[in-house]
Amino acid sequence: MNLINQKEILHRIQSRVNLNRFVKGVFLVATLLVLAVLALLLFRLISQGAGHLSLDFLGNYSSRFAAKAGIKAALVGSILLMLVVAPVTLIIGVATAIYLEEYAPKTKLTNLIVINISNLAGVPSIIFGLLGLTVFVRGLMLGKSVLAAGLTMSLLVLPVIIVSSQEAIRGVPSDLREASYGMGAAKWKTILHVVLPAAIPGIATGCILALSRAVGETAPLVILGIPVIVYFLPTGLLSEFTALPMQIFDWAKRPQPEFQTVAAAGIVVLMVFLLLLNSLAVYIRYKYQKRY
Amino acid sequence: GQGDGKSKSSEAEQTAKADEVAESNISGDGSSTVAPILEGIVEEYSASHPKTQVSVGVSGTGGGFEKFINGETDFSNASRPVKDEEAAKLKEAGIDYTEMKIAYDGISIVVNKDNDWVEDLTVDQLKEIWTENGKNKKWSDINPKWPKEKISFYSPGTDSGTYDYFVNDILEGKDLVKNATLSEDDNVLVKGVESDKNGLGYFGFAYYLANKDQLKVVKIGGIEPTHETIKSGTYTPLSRPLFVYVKNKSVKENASMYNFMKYTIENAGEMAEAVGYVKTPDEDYKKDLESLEGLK
Amino acid sequence: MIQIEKPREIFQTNHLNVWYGEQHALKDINLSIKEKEVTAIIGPSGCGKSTYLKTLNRMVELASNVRITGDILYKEENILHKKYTVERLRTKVGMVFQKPNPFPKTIYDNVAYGPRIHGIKNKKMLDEIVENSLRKAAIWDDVKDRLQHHAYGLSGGQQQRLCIARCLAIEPDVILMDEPTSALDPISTLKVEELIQTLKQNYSIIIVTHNMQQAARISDQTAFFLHGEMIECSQTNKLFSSPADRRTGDYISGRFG
Amino acid sequence: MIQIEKPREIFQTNHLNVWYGEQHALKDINLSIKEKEVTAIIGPSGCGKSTYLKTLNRMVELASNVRITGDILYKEENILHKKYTVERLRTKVGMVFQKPNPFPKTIYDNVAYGPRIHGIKNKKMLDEIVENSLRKAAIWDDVKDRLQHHAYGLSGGQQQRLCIARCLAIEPDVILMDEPTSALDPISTLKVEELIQTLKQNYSIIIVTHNMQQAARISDQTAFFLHGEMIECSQTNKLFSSPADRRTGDYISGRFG
Amino acid sequence: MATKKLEEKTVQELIEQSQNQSSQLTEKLMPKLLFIAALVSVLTTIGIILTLVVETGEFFTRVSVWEYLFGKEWFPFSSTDPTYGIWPLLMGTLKVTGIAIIVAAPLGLAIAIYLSEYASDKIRQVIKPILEILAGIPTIVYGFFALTFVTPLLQHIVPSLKIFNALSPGIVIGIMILPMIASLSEDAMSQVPNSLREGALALGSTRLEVALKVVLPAALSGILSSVVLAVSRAIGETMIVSLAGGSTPKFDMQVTDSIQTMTAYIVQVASGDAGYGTTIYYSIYAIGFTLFFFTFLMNIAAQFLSKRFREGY
Ligand SMILES: Nc1ncnc2c1ncn2[C@@H]1O[C@H](COP(=O)(O)OP(=O)(O)OP(=O)(O)O)[C@@H](O)[C@H]1O
Ligand SMILES: Nc1ncnc2c1ncn2[C@@H]1O[C@H](COP(=O)(O)OP(=O)(O)OP(=O)(O)O)[C@@H](O)[C@H]1O
Ligand SMILES: [Mg+2]
Ligand SMILES: [Mg+2]
Ligand SMILES: O=P([O-])([O-])[O-]
Repeated sequence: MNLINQKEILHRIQSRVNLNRFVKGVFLVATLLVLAVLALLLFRLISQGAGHLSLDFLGNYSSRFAAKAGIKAALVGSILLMLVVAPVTLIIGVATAIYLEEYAPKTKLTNLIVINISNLAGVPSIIFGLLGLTVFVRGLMLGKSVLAAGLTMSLLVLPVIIVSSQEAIRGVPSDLREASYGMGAAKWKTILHVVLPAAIPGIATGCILALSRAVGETAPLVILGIPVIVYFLPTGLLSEFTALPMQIFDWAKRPQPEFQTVAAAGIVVLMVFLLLLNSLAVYIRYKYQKRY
Repeated sequence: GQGDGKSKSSEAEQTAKADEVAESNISGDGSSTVAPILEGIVEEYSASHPKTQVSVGVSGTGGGFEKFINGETDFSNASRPVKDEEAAKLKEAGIDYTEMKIAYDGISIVVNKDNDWVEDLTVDQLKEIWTENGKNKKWSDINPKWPKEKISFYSPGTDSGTYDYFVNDILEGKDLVKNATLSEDDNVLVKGVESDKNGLGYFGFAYYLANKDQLKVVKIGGIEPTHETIKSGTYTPLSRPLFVYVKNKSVKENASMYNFMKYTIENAGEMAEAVGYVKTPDEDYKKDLESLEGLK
Repeated sequence: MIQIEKPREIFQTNHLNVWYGEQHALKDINLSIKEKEVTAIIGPSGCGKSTYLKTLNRMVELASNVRITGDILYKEENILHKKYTVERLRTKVGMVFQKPNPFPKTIYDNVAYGPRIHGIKNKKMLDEIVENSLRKAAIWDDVKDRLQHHAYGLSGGQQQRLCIARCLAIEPDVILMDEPTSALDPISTLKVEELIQTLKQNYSIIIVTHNMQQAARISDQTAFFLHGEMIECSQTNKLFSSPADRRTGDYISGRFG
Repeated sequence: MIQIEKPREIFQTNHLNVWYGEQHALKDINLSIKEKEVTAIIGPSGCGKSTYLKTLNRMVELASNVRITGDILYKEENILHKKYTVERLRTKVGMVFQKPNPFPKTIYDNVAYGPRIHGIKNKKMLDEIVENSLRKAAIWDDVKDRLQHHAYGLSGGQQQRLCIARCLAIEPDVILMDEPTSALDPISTLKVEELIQTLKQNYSIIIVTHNMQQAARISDQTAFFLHGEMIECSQTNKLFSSPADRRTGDYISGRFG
Repeated sequence: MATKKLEEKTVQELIEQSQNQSSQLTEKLMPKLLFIAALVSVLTTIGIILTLVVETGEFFTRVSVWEYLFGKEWFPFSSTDPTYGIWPLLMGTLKVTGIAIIVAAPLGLAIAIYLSEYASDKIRQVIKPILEILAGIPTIVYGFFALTFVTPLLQHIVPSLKIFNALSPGIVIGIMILPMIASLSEDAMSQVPNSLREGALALGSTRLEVALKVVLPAALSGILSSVVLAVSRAIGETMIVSLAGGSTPKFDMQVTDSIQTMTAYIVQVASGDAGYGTTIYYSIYAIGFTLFFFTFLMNIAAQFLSKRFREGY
């Protein structure tokens, strides 16, 4: 009956338990290390940029004098950029997600669309820059306008919002759908009145994630040739403009060391901006969380 | 911007308002060497003319001309005269333009602070050092007394007027060393030379001035680049003129464009000095103004 | 002598077969459901009870790869006919699910959902329908003061009665119930069972249950399913006291399942 | 006359309380489990059956926010003591789950998993252990020709017996079983029940089941739980024929649950 | 009872009345509109491919494919003898990507295991959002950090390190892709059903044994897929290498010297801008196409792996 030497096994257990404890410690240290890097990064940026942060910095245009340089044009430009990206991605992204989750038949075409979306999510942003330059700036003659940059960014972040909307829609319990169908509601009605309302938190979170990505991306703007010497606020969608990351890139490249501080201050503004966006996402998630 | 406005006389402000016709857009692009001058001018101009929206990109002289040819811009900054091919393309595109000389720049040759061997180079030495010959160059190749260490080269990018000028006028059209770090971004060059004991680079005088304490400038034929030597023409052959190319049609059709260009020419000299370049003689500006009036 | 009216048949299933892909989930089912009676369907897990129920309002088609043959007559009309609109069928044949599934909306909006999607917008009318339905579902007294509260604040049993109310709001003829009490505690179960007894005066009810005692308590007629086949269907007390098929006997005496 | 050896107690639970956060899941449980017997635990859903079982091998601590008070003596040692290594406990007290959960490995590797992590590397020895365990779990004949096949290729019932074999491979004293047949079809259920009957000669078995007939068929002792309390525990035939508590009677006669 | 009967009729009658045409039309129309929206993503891909292919084609009328694919020298700016061999740029990209993965894969995996196998829900709920923050930091910020902080710091350790090098951006890209590996691997591991963990723990396994012998093998392809995706991200990363990597394409194995990656080259040309229509102008499309090709392969591989992984359960 006894193939196993129970004594020996019990003897070994202690060393296995110790090894486990040790490795757990190693993993914990690795985790803390990464958190430390994040803390260092934030600390470094804030301590470097803090000296330059002020209301004037927010309210001034950039300047050739580091002391006077402000971020107004870029900040407004980025906000306007968001105002293009948000509706475009929201409409196309959510529509795509609904199609894929609720309507798409299991055909090769559907499969292609799905694969295509996850591929698109992995295409380097700089390539979207080349696309935008060819199609929007030159092809449709939109110039280096808010609209051209906004559309480019929209295509770039579209996969983000599609995927999170898909997840949100998929997360709506199927029994809610069934309840609606069970009462004779047709499909679109069910989607509109049951599925979408229930998926709002997920969709909103995805939308905000997409926006944060769009606000922070630099490479496509560089390729589009977005100008940096801009002393006016964009007046409309076809107006030229500059954006936060572009402005930071410009400052970071300048030879005068004082501009490094300005760049850091710009980065702090950008990060606060993103933080606000993300807190909004967290708030939405929190507010709707206790629903199911 | 508003604060500055108040310090000016109310009369000036009124004239400023008076010649601001309506909202209008002006778009420029081009040389990174010229950019600091234009940045200053646009900054000042925008403060008194909030309705005129001037944007300036920094794509290098060549990149600027590309957009100028494409009709995307109203003026183009250049740190060299327009090339023949570019002129031909402009003609093909039906774009008439006027050249305005707005300042002088001295190309400065710089080495690392810890470099205690190079003080002075002749133009021929410069050419020998910077011309590609298929080998990794050492300092000792130039002067046997110098260290047997490889030189790290830093040069403005191929689309910059500075590069063109250097290759055409100093290297006489020969290839620049291939292992040079090329960058449109002058800060990259400053940083590179600053951190590399064997670094050797060249770029606009303004960038040298801005980083004077981190770099060591090399005399050329015994002459150090300074305001005086550049202006007086003794710092040769490395001093060169800077230009703004203006699209005639824009000046004719857009009163704001005329205003802006006039302002530019009137203030270019002062602004150039402020950011570290050198004024051209006053006659040059007068000539520029005259040709501008002719376009109206 | 009191004359007993013979109940009419509301559903008539003939040679019904259902496949999920390769899986033959229902095999040649022949079954009649009488009007204004409670019909219970029992059988071990996976025998096809839910599938049968969902075929009656064609919700089964929501699964992919479903194939159906045979006829189902609802009031003499074949609902499996291509031209038959499922939305029309489902407004007539309501359904209550195993897990209470109120919408993430207010109590009021839950009940008003059905009438609203069917185009009833008049506020007064809606108020009346909501009150009426909640009353019929025996939950009016529990919720009348908090109609604008979120439905998820209700207990499981209350939620299930809310779902019944929601289903009643569009005045169906038939109510399908798929293990409506299996997620509920004993007291809520009791309330829902009582409710079913009341509702049967006005509605035909078909209920799937895994609890044989429940089937015995509340149904008039019971059908026993096994491996996709209908083994036996008869008067409830008859089926439980003297089952015709040995397998039925084995099942109700707990020998398997 | 044959002398009947009185079974010793293998588990002794004294004043056991378990909370999940605020929820008091087990309330002052006092229960003795006899060696080499089958003890069944029955009760309605949510009454704490699984919680009790998982407390015996301290798997309950996997949930967050669990708080335990009281004593559990396993062979006279308090397993709830801080210094007691759970890994040691769990090599002695095996467990079989409701849903068969073989590892995504071959059949052989599944059974060899336990011995291997405990440091047995000798190939011949492992072979022997694997064969032995599979035999004891009455599945050797089903799988002897495909030991290197993936375990997911087995049927549900076979998978469950494989899990039992996996558990036997490290030669525990006790086997805890949480509704081991509820995911199985009747035939597999029968096989597993037969297996339990055989195993009880060598192992102490504690089984949670929702099927009262099953409890009646296979167990020596039955405990009835309700709302986290243990209502009654006695010899199985006594509990089913003449329950001491009214609530036990109600439950086994199907009045609720 | 009478009123009830009346009302009963009214509801169904009202329903009957309001079966209107317009809502039926919407029901028919919506799927089509949604389908059109879904096509946008396909059109985007087609647009990208067309843009790249057309201009790349033009490039290859001027430069031989052979030279491009096998040339070991990239010097398009030469006025006498421009060379267009992709390898130096590819090498720069590979160096940076390699360093990034060396940093990110072990750390990311360690974090993933810690979060999915050891950490309590509370700790997970704190750390995951922090990782998300790390993942949400714009690359320009990382680039600035690499140039102004990491490089000077590394120069204390490696004195021969140039201001522009492969090491610093490599490490920083590693930090940037780390959250991706950590969180996707964590997802893969937490998708391994808890029942398997319970099964293993009940046999007396330690957490470590559960992680290494049960969870990792089960989640392996999911984890690999996350690493492949991260590699793809690193290859396409632009701003960090543009700011901190330099602009010297070199075909060697040095990591302390200035390099140039494919992406940095595109930025260099696009922000300096060679004249429209020059070979240099077309070369950025050729490089873009190469980049697209590589990341496309990676993405396909990642999808294949993660699909295989999901089929496990
Ligand atoms: N959507 C589906 N796709 C494929 N097979 C399905 C689907 N739904 C059910 N089945 C299968 O059809 C058979 C009958 O399922 P059904 O849900 O009708 O059983 P049931 O009697 O309701 O069981 P339970 O008591 O567990 O609810 C089962 O074998 C089940 O696995
Ligand atoms: N991880 C957990 N966290 C919080 N509460 C839990 C957890 N697990 C179980 N509970 C609660 O503890 C109580 C007892 O649960 P337990 O799983 O022991 O019931 P059970 O008798 O096994 O029920 P079933 O027959 O449904 O398996 C239930 O009310 C349940 O909701
Ligand atoms: Mg069912
Ligand atoms: Mg349980
Ligand atoms: O930017 P450039 O002045 O060097 O052309």
